Amino acid sequence: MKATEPLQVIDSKGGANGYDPGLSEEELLHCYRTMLKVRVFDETCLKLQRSGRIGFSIPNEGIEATQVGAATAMRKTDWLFASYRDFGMALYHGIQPVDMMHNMFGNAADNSRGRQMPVHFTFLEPIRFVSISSPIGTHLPHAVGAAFAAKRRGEDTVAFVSFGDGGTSSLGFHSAMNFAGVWKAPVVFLCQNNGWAISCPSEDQTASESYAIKGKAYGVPGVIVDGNDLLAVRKAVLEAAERARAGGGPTLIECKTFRMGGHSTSDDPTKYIPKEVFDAWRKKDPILRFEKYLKACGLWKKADRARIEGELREEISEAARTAEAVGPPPLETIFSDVYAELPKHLRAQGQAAFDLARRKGDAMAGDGEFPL
Amino acid sequence: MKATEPLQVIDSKGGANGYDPGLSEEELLHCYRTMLKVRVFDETCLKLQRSGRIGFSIPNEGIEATQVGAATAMRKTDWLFASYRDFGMALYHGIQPVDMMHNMFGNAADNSRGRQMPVHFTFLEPIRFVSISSPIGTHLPHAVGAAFAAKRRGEDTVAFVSFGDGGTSSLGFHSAMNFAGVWKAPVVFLCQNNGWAISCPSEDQTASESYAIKGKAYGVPGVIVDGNDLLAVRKAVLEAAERARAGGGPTLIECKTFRMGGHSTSDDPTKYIPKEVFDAWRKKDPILRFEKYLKACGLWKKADRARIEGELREEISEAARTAEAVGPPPLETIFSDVYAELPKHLRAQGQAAFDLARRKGDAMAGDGEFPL
Amino acid sequence: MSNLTLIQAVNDALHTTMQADPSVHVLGEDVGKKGGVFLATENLTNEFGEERCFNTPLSEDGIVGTAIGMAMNGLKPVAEIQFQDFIFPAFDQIVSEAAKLRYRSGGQYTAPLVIRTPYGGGIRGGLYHSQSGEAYFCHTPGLKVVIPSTPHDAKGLLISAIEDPDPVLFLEPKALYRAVKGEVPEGHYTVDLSTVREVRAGKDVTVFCYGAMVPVAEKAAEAAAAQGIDTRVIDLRTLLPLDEEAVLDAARSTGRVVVVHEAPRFCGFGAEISALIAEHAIEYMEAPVARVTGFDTPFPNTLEHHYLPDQRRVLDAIERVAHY
Amino acid sequence: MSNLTLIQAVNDALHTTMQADPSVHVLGEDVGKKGGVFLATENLTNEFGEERCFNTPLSEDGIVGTAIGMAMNGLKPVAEIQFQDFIFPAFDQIVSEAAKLRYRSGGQYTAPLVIRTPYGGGIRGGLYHSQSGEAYFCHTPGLKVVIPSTPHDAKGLLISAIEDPDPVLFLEPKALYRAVKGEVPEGHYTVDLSTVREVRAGKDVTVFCYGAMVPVAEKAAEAAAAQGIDTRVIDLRTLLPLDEEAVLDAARSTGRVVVVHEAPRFCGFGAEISALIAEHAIEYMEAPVARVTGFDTPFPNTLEHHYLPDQRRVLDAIERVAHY
Ligand SMILES: Cc1ncc(C[n+]2csc(CCOP(=O)(O)OP(=O)(O)O)c2C)c(N)n1
Ligand SMILES: Cc1ncc(C[n+]2csc(CCOP(=O)(O)OP(=O)(O)O)c2C)c(N)n1
Ligand SMILES: [Mg+2]
Ligand SMILES: [Mg+2]
Repeated sequence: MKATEPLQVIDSKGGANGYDPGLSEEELLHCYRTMLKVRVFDETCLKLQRSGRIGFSIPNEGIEATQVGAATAMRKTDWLFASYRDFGMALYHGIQPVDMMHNMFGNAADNSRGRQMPVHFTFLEPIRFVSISSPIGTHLPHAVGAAFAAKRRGEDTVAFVSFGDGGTSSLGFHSAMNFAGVWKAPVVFLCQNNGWAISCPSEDQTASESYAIKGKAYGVPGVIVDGNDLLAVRKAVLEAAERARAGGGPTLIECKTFRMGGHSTSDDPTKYIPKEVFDAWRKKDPILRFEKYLKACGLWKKADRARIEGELREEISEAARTAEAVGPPPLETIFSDVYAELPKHLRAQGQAAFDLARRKGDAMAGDGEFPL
Repeated sequence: MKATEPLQVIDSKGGANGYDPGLSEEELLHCYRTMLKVRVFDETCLKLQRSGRIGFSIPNEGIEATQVGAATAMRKTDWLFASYRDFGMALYHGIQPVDMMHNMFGNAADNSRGRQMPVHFTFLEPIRFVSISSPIGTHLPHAVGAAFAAKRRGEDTVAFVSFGDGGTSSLGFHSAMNFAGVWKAPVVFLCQNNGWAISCPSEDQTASESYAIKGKAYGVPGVIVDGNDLLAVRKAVLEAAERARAGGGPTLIECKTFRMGGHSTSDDPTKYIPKEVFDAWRKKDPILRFEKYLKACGLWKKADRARIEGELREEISEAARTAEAVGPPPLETIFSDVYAELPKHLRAQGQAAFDLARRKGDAMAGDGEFPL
Repeated sequence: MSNLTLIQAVNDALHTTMQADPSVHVLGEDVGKKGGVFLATENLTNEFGEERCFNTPLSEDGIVGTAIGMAMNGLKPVAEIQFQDFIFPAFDQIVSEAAKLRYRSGGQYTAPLVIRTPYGGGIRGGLYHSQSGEAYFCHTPGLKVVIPSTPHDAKGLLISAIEDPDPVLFLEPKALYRAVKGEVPEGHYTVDLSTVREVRAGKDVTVFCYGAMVPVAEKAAEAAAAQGIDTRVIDLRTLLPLDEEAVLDAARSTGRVVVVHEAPRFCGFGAEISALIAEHAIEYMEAPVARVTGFDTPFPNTLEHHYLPDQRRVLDAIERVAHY
Repeated sequence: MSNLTLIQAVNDALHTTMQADPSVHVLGEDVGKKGGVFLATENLTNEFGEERCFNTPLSEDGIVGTAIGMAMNGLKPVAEIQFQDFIFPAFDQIVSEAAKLRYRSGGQYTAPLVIRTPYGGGIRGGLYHSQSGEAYFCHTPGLKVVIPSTPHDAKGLLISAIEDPDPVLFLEPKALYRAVKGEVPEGHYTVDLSTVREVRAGKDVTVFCYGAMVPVAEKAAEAAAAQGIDTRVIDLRTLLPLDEEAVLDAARSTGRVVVVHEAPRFCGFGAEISALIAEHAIEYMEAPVARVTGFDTPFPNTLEHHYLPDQRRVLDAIERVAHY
């Protein structure tokens, strides 16, 4: 890939190069708090996973500014088609850690009723955080369709869709970008380029100069942003969202960043990423970068971080305890929500499962380990 | 789409702007004759279809230079993954009209054994003209894989793959271009941009500036060529092929042209293409354009065309008569070639079909009409 | 009432729902000005504008994928796939997304779209314009699969499909598009999904069939009647969810069964019918459960009339099970 | 002989064929340095170089599509799809291209590739890391579908698949990857495609199964034995082309049959087994043909142990058909 200079706002001293993000003090602090919340949620999940209390989790360390910067450009009436590595966007918009923890534990209170793996959230309120799908790229055309529908109704709603560098090779990327271009659909394509798709580096993924340039194939403007710079992300995403709302069509935004952890709790990245790469990116930590900006604005005192982290640790541990205490979903959740109405054959299958449990005792849970 | 100036060689007076195509007189005349052969083959098929002797055909009028110009850059050892609107490439390399007619009639002598629709040719000799598939775009990744295999063996073979403007929206285009870019595979992507995918114009297909620019998404250089200018097509394709042979990787070539007929014999293009468009393109006839060049080279006398067409009409009518006289494929061809060896269950099904025919008489052919 | 062909009935259903409900949108390759390659969408663009009935890029993945998004956000998309043979690029969207969205989101998000597509042989279309892929989809919980065989059902079932809260794959037997004509009520009416249709009563043998095999089975049943075999013909018409009770009742009523479809035999839809009977009605069976199907090969061109079950083959099976 | 897990046996088969035949190439997501997410391709890049075992872009369509081209041009590609749940973007390439190339070209072009992919539940993978999609592929003439259940078979069948002249889908039961260990001969050997394996002899009931359901069926058979029901267990192992005679012989030998798989029941592979019996061996049946399968729903996460057939459910079915 070419070393294109990405859009940057926050400089090494915490200055914003004259950019006014248009965020209140409260909002700026909310950004900061949300980034820390992502990190604490992550830490907590890692511990829960390592101690066998949940099965799986996805690390976000290093990506927080990409998530939160983008979230600041979204309205509650917008649609968010996120990937599994985006939950900072949900947290920014007020989705509660405990509701996320219900999913991590796959319990009866989970919106997905324990059907999905951990980190596959679904929320309708306070923002339409669309049920996450594991197959890579399939959600991109959904965003285009939802945006098309909004436009047809004359709403100024925008559909945001987030995916990784690997996701650009998927079929959904090709179809979605192409349809969005032709329809001038109000979509913002957020490519979270963290340089790796599990163990595959960008050289294995594409020979293009950048990910943003892929927009050329579809008549969709492309922008490259420093994904560790919260304000740069906000700037680019807000501009794209405003253009989309005004009927100007879609934009592809490539946020250059790096995940400091493994692909998931089942992955050991040191097997395929050189140590130097980690070291280099550690210096670009997005939270420290934003702290500098807050400091320059007079909004940050050193003590704040420890205090906020303390509060968050408490909140999120409490969320985990609450979720863990909720039991598994009841047996009938296997059979419901397949269709709007339960068809006869599913009623019969469910009945048979109940009968058997009564006659022969319950099924026993295995101890499957997740490798990915 | 932007009105980008395409690569042109032959000017309005038949000059070549100093370009030396490196083709002998004999080869130049062979180009001319092949273009006429395509047109005569087409005419003949149209008549056969209209009189109910074959079921279906695909018109090529207007596209002849794209096909034949590209064919001049191919070696017999190369691979050609063609579309249904490319058979001029086959004719240029010596594939016999009668062998094509066997397919048009779906008879016992057809290489596909009457299994495929008309215009779905398959040839191994004298050039690897790979069995045509109806699904759009699926053959593009095959070309990349074949090219990869050739490269792995250290051959300087090139895989040529031809497809339409509509084909660029297919999944195969995205995968193939991306893999070819990453692997620097020796592939030449020939996009025959005739402006329409059945009734869908390019505005419905993509918002990109051109089709060639789609290469940017994959790090694959793109070229736009006047597809009605045989020498321009040759120049671009030969350069791409030479670069590929030398290890320089793939190229995407967009040939701008127009089909003067319907999408197929089942289609009436006047329903969706304005008459003025036809009139404008009629003036750009690729055969007349090449005649001018031949004239300027002193290779063409007016009488030639009528004489050659006369010869070709005779040859191709004779081919049609020959093919029509061959009977349908035998019943066992339904069951063979599913696997290398006939599995037991297919042997049993075939046996049952024979038995039934013996006991109850033969099945009756319907009169299905093809709509597409 | 008007006397319509099956494809006119499809067009009528689209017309009727588009008129009644502004959220209904039709999209697909060539569905606009041209009206679709079979003319199922003829005149819809004229009448309802390019915003309600429009061409898409050549990508079935995109057609279905964007239609899912539209359905999530309040529209009623009716996507056309030009031939069922070309639906496979959209297989992931159908199987992984449309069919599973309600389940995985606990009902928070749903995808009530309709995918219409012509299927089956009889037009000399060879491998890629003749396939019957219903079994690929019927193994997919969350999806509904519907196949009409008469103009009346085509309109009524399609309206039901469009009004259904779940994703429906609507397979149209292209061989019947213009081959059958029948009375079709004007305006709005529905035919319930998940009910079978008794085409012909009979007490000796039951033939289960659907789509273009229905008239074939009917003719075979008539020929059997001439030999004194009284044959019941059941048009399954909604394959998923199947009215299993109706199937088992019919099977039990005659104790002799023939299942007919165009698709290959192995793991075809007919296997499920046989399996249901083997599981729930075997004690009623007085003969083997026969299947008359396409062969386990790709679809040939010149010899398609040998490949497709015809009256001859169905009659032979009826005779076999009747005289077993 | 070495004592290997199933996944080690897969790795051994790849290693053995790559060593013997320079045309064998392994490709897929993360198969290079990382050795695949399950480590099936561990060390192959180290040993044979990046040109023989390499990562691809994240596109299953591209993986299978380019592998077809490689196979057409003399290589022996072994493509890994990371999870069977993610094979659907390649469905068109598999069903429309790999399976039909020989037929449509009259044998002029062929695509002898192998697609390996882990399938099935038991790892808390929810909807998209647990599916058993074999039935989708078994309805596709031109393809072969193979599922091993022991380390010995995994190696021998995979070597056969790689040497086969036709495209083979090789589904690996991920729940057994490390759960079973067994003796595996060193070096080259093959297990014929299209033969079944008798896991256990028995004369009262026959259980047909494959993949991760084999040990479940075995345990249920042992439990049945304790009640005096002598149960024969057949591992089908090559689903397409199926050794139908062996299936029918086994069914006839006991007159009582249970079919077990993880996939949903409706139009699942089990239906074909039932249908074969209903068509060719119904007169031998002394009880209904029972199916024990996943439910007709997407695959759940927390409750997967209820979804997956277990010893309890299989035993219950054995008892039912034995005492019918
Ligand atoms: C269609 C599909 N193929 C493969 C996978 C397995 N898989 C899960 S995540 C992943 C890598 C994704 O990389 P990227 O898009 O860059 O996102 P990141 O995880 O880096 O944020 C892969 C291959 C999948 N989920 N879906
Ligand atoms: C996957 C797929 N979808 C739809 C079709 C039906 N179809 C056949 S040709 C065609 C248009 C192709 O247009 P283009 O690629 O521009 O090629 P042209 O015919 O103009 O040469 C369509 C939609 C198909 N064959 N395959
Ligand atoms: Mg990534
Ligand atoms: Mg075109």
